[in-house]
Amino acid sequence: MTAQIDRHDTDILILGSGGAGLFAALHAQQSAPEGTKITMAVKGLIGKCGCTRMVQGGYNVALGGGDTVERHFMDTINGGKWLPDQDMAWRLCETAVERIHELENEVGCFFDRNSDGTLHQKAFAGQTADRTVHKGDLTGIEIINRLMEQVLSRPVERLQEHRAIALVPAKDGAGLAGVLMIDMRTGNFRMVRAKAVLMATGGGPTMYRYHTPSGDKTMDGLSMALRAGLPLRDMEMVQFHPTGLLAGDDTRMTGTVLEEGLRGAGGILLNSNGERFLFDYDERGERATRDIVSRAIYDEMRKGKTTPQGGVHIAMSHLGPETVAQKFAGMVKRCADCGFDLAGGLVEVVPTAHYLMGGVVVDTDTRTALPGLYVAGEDAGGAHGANRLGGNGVANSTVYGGIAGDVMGRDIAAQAHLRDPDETVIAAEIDRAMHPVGQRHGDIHGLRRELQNVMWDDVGVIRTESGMTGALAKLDAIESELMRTGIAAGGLAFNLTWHDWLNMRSLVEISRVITHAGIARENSRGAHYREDHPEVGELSKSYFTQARRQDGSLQVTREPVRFTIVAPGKTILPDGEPETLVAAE
Amino acid sequence: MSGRAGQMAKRRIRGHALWYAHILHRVSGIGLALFLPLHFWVLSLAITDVAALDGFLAFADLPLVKLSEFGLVFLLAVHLFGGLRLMALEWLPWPAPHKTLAAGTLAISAFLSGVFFLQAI
Amino acid sequence: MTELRLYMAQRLTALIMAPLVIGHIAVMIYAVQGGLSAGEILGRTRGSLFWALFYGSFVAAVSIHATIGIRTILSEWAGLRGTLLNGVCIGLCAVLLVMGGRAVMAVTFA
Amino acid sequence: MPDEHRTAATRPASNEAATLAVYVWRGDAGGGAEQRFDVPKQDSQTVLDVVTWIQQQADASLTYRFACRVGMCGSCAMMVNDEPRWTCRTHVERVASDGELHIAPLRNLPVIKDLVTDMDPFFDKWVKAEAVHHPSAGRADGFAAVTPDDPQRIEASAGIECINCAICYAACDTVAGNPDYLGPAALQRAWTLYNDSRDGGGDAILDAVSQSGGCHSCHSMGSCSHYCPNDLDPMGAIAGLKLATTKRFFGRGKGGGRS
Ligand SMILES: Cc1cc2nc3c(=O)[nH]c(=O)nc-3n(C[C@H](O)[C@H](O)[C@H](O)COP(=O)(O)OP(=O)(O)OC[C@H]3O[C@@H](n4cnc5c(N)ncnc54)[C@H](O)[C@@H]3O)c2cc1C
Ligand code: HEM
Ligand code: SF4
Ligand code: F3S
Ligand code: FES
Repeated sequence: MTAQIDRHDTDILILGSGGAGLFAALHAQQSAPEGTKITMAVKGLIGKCGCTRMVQGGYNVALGGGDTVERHFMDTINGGKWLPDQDMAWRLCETAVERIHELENEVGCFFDRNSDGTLHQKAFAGQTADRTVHKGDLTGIEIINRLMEQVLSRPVERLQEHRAIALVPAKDGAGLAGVLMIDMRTGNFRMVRAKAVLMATGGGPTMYRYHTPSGDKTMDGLSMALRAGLPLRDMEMVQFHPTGLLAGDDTRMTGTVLEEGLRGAGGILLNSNGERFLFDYDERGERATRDIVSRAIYDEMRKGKTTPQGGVHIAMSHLGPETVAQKFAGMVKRCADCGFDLAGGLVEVVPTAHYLMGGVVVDTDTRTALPGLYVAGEDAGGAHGANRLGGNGVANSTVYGGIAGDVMGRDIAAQAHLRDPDETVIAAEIDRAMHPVGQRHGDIHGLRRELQNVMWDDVGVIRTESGMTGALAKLDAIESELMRTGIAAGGLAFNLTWHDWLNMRSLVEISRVITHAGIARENSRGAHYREDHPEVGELSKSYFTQARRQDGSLQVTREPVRFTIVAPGKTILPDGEPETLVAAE
Repeated sequence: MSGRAGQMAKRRIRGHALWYAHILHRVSGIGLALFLPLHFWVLSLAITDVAALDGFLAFADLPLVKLSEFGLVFLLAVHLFGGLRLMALEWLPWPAPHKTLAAGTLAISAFLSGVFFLQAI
Repeated sequence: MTELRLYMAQRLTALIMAPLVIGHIAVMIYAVQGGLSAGEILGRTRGSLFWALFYGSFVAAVSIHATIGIRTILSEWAGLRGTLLNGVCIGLCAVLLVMGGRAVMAVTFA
Repeated sequence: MPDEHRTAATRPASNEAATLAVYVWRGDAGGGAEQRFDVPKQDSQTVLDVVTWIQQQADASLTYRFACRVGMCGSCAMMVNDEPRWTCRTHVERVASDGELHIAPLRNLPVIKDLVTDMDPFFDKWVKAEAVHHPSAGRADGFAAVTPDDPQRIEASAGIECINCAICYAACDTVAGNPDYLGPAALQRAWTLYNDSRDGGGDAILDAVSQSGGCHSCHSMGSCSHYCPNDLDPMGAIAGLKLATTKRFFGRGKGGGRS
């Protein structure tokens, strides 16, 4: 089958329209020379896909009142179990201050206020100050809608429902020439050349049976980066949110987040015997951190003390159904829409894969090892280390998206010409994407389930070497089966099943990286818990994993963490600073 | 028309009080606009021919015509109060109990035209 | 004419008509009590400046008001746009004005 | 009756298991027709799940759109039994009448394929309504002090959580009849900004919503507010704009002088 391919040129190409992509577009507009063409290509509709939109809790930024950038930084390093790239973490905390002012004053976000008119901030778990700026519990909608308006009202070229499938290097090896994509609506391929490309496709650990991210996120970016030979770091670090809705395998609602605040407000978790089990695991009970609660639930599930669908129950009704209905109106309504009574009854929950801390290795200017390619947001690794603090995700994507826009805008000034793409790569990538076309139609969906089960069972909340080694073999089997599986005949125009296949391809590829990285880390830090290596390991000898594809095979190395700002056990807070500024409840 | 989906517009969307109020207002407006020229024409007969006008008014005494006249007053009343309701909704900063207002409109109109009808027979 | 002006004109004429219509309905209810006759109607209105102004302003207002209303409906329901729409509406307004004017003349002066 | 389903629903093995008769509109910009699918009923099943089941189990060529699956992104709206709804948060049980579902692409937008519409016109109008923040301060400035109980803030907050799902846009007959009409969502956003004391575009907003197809085209038919899945009130917001433009028309409330 011969594929049709359109050619398209631009100056700055942005992949993805989450917090990172949209901010990059705005900043590129501000910093690039007059007449620069900016193009945004996105798998869904601009602003209406990705996870930034789904942010509930809010945005971490130190805005005084005792809180400082230093404190935010120390929380980030401590939360990340000393694995973060400290320069990235620092720049994140530092720039967040400017970014939040920009969001509020220039982009138009209208964050919640205190009664005196100042910005309201609350403390997410793991923070030592009231730091999280928010708009109710729909912060992401406010941030993305406002960013989206700004971008839509500017002359940014839109390539919507365009799926990037490959980073195409220059023929002469001088860097990145552009990106190959599929115009999903027509099914045609489109090669877009650009002087600078930002990859902001937002990772998304959706290869787990239970997961929170939006459906468009399937690790395409990281898979492209891997194939382009770029190193990925911290890939074993998959964050699980403890309370995903569990409504059965047949509904897309399963896995979606039930807000953290439910536990904070006194919600309790019960196993099938109706026992409150969390105090067996941590003295803070339900208020323990995400990783601990997730592991406790997972352990309870392994012991077979599960509710009908295989999770545990969350109960709120003892707080008074009316109170709950009032305080968590959004959550209660969401549950009710789906047929659950959160305020007065029991709702089944399960830990759910939420965020990938790992990503492409970048510098603090978002540059990668491939000239012309920039990476920001959840696709980039380094800022969070072993664990992302609630509220640091959207700060990260907006901070570094903006930086990427600035840097690209400046960098392209020095680059007169577009690079010529390596046509052999284009041809190979088209073949790769067209692989299922014309093959006998098979059960892609069933394969995705299999993948999700393998990852959940063997590379999930609690891991062991034997489990993960076994998983590698299963992943190989799934991949071979995928390669034998075709998509239904018929046109390629808006053929979702074709994209399901491509999603699977990316997911399997990155699942393998996660698993290898998980095997390589022989200790337990943050989100990564090895039952066979439960110890944290010596902090001063902390290493991060780095995976890359070389000569067709995956290599994982351990790289020493460089403590460029603060060494383990030390702090940059002034002497005598209290450990926490958050009033005990 | 914007695409095929436009053709799939069906009745369901319209089953609520405010939509009925809107459509009633529109239909009454059309009705009045159609009746108006007729009404003017009848009155202009007065210039030329008082007898013809009288004939017409006698004709207007027939029950059927009475009924249609009642309809007309009803339309006028419906449209009047519907219009006042709209302007109140748009210009008065009420915390709008819109549906009550819509229903009230209809009630007043029915009452008024009822009175008219009773008087007429 | 801008949409805003049309809107304002329609609302203002409606406001003008509101008391007139209420007055008119009241008169009608009163008048039909004995059955209408041409003589009765004309006896009441002929030579009366009050009624001339009353019905005159009604005619002026309603011509504008109804034309704007019909204009909206023609555009939304019949897809009329641009010059055609405007032409039809100017015509309609003229017809209403002329016919209405004649009617007012008939009942008040002639 | 629901209990009967409940016992049988979890995994229907036989023909007797409960099924839904689902009629899905198939086609593209050139036209199309309904196609019937029999879909097994489940306890927890949204309309989006029904559509997903069809694509995954019955007809792999079916096209639809979704992203967040929890009512945040506003990309899954469709006509369900002739009413516009967010499908990811519409439980089948609540809408299936006599075990039947009719699912069609969102009204008032051009169809791309099957259940997917082109939302560009909706967003183009959003921009046209000046529904984009007009900064009055920059990143170097502090935050505007706005108290939560400030009446303007309350008015601005009322519509701020719009997810631009275009359900109101689909519900509105004026949109259907008037291609210029900016529609409830864009106008509501304009009203939100008009009340946002930090926004510097008061006059630009009133100009934009006074153009042809602006707020004065609205007939207050209220379908927008009736169907908004987030219980917002675009009709009320549009009424606010009508009043503001009226005030300005009569020379009051000009410039920064907002209601
Ligand atoms: C339910 C939920 C709640 C969260 N709550 C919080 C919170 O309270 N605080 C916080 O800080 N963080 C939170 N996060 C994390 C936060 O959302 C992310 O860290 C952050 O938004 C990621 O931004 P991004 O721009 O990198 O990616 P995204 O916002 O996910 O955007 C990715 C974009 O890339 C596009 N894309 C994907 N693949 C391709 C492709 N192949 N071609 C073209 N485009 C592609 C997508 O369609 C999308 O537009 C939450 C996440 C979830 C899922
Ligand atoms: C008596 C006082 C009247 C009042 C208060 C009034 C009020 C209104 C208002 C506010 C509208 C705008 C409706 C909208 O935008 O949806 C309107 C529309 C209309 N009016 Fe009147 N009106 C009156 C009398 C009349 C009369 C006597 C006629 C006919 C001759 C008439 C014909 C119309 C028509 C055709 C419309 C258009 C309806 C639509 O757009 O749906 N009105 N009226
Ligand atoms: S106002 Fe409501 S229905 Fe309309 S787009 Fe916004 S959220 Fe959707
Ligand atoms: S449905 Fe339409 S007409 Fe106005 S009140 Fe809502 S926008
Ligand atoms: S899928 Fe996002 S609102 Fe339904």
